[in-house]
Amino acid sequence: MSNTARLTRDQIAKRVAAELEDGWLVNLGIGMPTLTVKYIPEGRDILFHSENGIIGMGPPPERDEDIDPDLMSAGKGPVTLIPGGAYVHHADSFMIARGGRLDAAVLGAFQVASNGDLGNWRLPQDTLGSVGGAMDIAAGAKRVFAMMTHTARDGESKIVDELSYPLTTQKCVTKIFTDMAVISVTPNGYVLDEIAPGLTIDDVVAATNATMIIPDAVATIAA
Amino acid sequence: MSNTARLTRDQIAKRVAAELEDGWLVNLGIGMPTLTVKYIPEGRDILFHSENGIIGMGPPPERDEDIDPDLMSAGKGPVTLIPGGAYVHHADSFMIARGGRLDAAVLGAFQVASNGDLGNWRLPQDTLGSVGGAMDIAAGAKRVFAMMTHTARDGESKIVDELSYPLTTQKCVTKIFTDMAVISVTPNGYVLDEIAPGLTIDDVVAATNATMIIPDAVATIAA
Amino acid sequence: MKQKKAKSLDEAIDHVSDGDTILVGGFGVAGVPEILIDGICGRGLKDLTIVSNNAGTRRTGIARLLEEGCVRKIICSFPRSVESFVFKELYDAGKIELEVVPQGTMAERMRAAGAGLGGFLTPTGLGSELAAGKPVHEVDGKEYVLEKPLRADIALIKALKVDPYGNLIFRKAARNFNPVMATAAAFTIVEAAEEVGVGDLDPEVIITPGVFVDCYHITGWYEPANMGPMEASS
Amino acid sequence: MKQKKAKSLDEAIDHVSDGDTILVGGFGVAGVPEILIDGICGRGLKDLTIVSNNAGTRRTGIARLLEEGCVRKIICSFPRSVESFVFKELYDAGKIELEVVPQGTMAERMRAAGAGLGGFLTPTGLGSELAAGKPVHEVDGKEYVLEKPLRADIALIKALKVDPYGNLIFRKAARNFNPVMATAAAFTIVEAAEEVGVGDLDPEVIITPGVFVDCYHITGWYEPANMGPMEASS
Repeated sequence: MSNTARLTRDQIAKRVAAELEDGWLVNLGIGMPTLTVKYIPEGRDILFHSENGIIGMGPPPERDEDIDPDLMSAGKGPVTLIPGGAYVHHADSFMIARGGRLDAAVLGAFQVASNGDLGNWRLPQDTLGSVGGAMDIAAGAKRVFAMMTHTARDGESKIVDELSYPLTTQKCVTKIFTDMAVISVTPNGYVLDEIAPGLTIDDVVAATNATMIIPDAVATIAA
Repeated sequence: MSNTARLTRDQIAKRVAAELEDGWLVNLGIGMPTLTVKYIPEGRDILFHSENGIIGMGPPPERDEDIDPDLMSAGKGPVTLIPGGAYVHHADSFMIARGGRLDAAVLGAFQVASNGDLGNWRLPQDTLGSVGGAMDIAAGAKRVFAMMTHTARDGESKIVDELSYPLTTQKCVTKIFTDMAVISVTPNGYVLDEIAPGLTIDDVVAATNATMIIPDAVATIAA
Repeated sequence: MKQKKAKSLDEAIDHVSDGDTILVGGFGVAGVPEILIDGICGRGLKDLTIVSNNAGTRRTGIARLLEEGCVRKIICSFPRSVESFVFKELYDAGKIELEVVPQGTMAERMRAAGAGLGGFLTPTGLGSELAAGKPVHEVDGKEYVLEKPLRADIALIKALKVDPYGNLIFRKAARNFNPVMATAAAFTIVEAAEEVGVGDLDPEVIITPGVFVDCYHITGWYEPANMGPMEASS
Repeated sequence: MKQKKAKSLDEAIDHVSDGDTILVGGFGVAGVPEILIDGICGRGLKDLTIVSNNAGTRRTGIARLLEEGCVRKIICSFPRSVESFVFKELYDAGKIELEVVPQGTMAERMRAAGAGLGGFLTPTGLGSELAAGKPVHEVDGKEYVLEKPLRADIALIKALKVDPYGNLIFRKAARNFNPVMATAAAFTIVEAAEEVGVGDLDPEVIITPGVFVDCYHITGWYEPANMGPMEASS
């Protein structure tokens, strides 16, 4: 296996985008998850929620002069509002997040455990973390998709049996999308659903420091 | 003492109105308290809150054809909105009430106790009561003025040492305005502040089934 | 886009089932989804729990539901009113359950449900029979009653205008419980006087975002029932 | 009418004192009351507790307050950010206290303060170090963390328009924490770009009713500081 067989960030985003269903309300975490918006299939109607009070967040404005300091995503990038969108204040915005109205949240992750525990707000070696809205969103969304590289820069698996990093939210992750695989988090633990083109199941297993159920048929990610 | 020396409902309302200070936000309970609005002294700016979501409730419309079914008081009477008023939903409206933003609430009462306990939502002999917003408003307002006849129809004092009627809200009443007297509720108990013109202190004491401090000087209500 | 506009009143209310807990918007005559309630009447539903400020007035709306025997329990703040005679008769005959909730607590319990909270601590009702049996917690030297969220299967909402996303605006004090109830139900059904196009509602003035609305029915304008003189009944 | 319009910026911020807890609106560059913060800077105040989403960016606004040594403690959801270098230096040197609060919990704690509640039960943070030491309650089989209200002495709010009653409207996502913070402080100070007359704001679209506003200062329009490229930092 070579690193070149791993998916690019954009390829992961494309795979995540394919997972979002028509009519869903979705929150995209900062960083890689925001790429997802570029790959929503034509004609599929996804409404994006930004926790700073935007319902119906649209893509960045096409012209720089249309950038509006009062219309930024939670990740502080310039965005637009789609027709039919609305603004709410922070407490109302988190009613939506915590109250179960998000069909899915796509969040970056430092670590995911096989019971769905998510660690994404503080690295163990750092004294400071930045939780933002992640704990609320992960606690409230109907589905939490962890979107991340399969391994850290030092090669360590981000997919583990039990979290060793500080916990964000318990038992929330339902599916993991990495540059190597798509893995479901089930009551029986991890299930390997799909692998990246050019990789073998053994490649993925070798990069994964956790027990994983390998079904008879494992699909290839449409990248 | 004769009953004719007792204040009319409008005279009590006039006295209560005099108590409301410039710039206050005030909630008026249903029934007698709503009369108060007629007697606000000219030039005194009082903002009225109605718990069904009206901030800046104005007097009833002058013409019947201006009655708007979507603009009724909590007591279900037609009202108006003053310029500068606003509409909010029920949860926001009770943020105002419970959150301590009401400078005063004027509420009817079945019974008041000398520690300020209020009973105004259910008669002991009735199986059904109707609490409405009284418990929230009485719990949250900075001052609760009880406005009522001094005695029930059977002559029983509504001002008592301890509540025998079902409790609405603990230790909330700060002042009582009746057809016989104005009585403050203090940490030391009741203090007789004012009596109605034509009544003697003894008249009020005789009609009151509670211990009351009688200061050297007791004013006459300006009726 | 998700199709939220119902093809008919019947389609709008098809989601209502026996045993459902139903939030019904409105306060007095303002903001009551009368057309939706009438749509439910006559379907022969059983064992409904109705959450509304009043226990039905005269013989229309919720009172009609009561009279037709559809309702097992009422949760409200103001059951005792001269106009609530249908309820009174059923209650005195032991044919209906009642839970009286202070009005602000009722609104907040529904908001808590909508906000995904497990409850809240309120000073309201402390020491009263309406808080009997509820846990009391002391926070910073003050006592509070722990109240639980009030969730429902269905919310029936009346709005002024709706767009295809389900975004809502209301009219004056007809707003009342409607926006809060819309957040607290698994399925929220709206009747609106008027439908407008996508983008026709100013995003700054939308009171209920469409994410809280599952289905809507357009009624046009109509005069509320029970517009005659009413007993004061907060 | 109560005179809410300040005669000057100085008059507007005269209510701020040593040791105050101050809520500061804004998220990223949007809705930050920069003029009010600058007004407070240089007054030599001490021991302030600042509640805001971030821990100050670059050298303006809250970062300037930090740099001038006015702040004893920061309560925020996102302290770690490349732009928060002033905070980082103070924090690493042990010169400032930090309380990290999940963003939704932060908003809800302020709302609870504004709503007169003693706290609320939230699923957020359960089992994490941000809930360490907080009571956990089980409601209907699910566990929740008990969070307490977050009250303040002062709120600094940025609005688009204000009328003499103090009614406010905001602009787009510059609304963010501002309306919630306005409810949670004993004294709420607003900076608004524009003042309009009584009745000029549609009562249906007022986001913050004037009952939550004690004082306002008109700033006119200005470009937010820190408009350059920022690190992503929800």
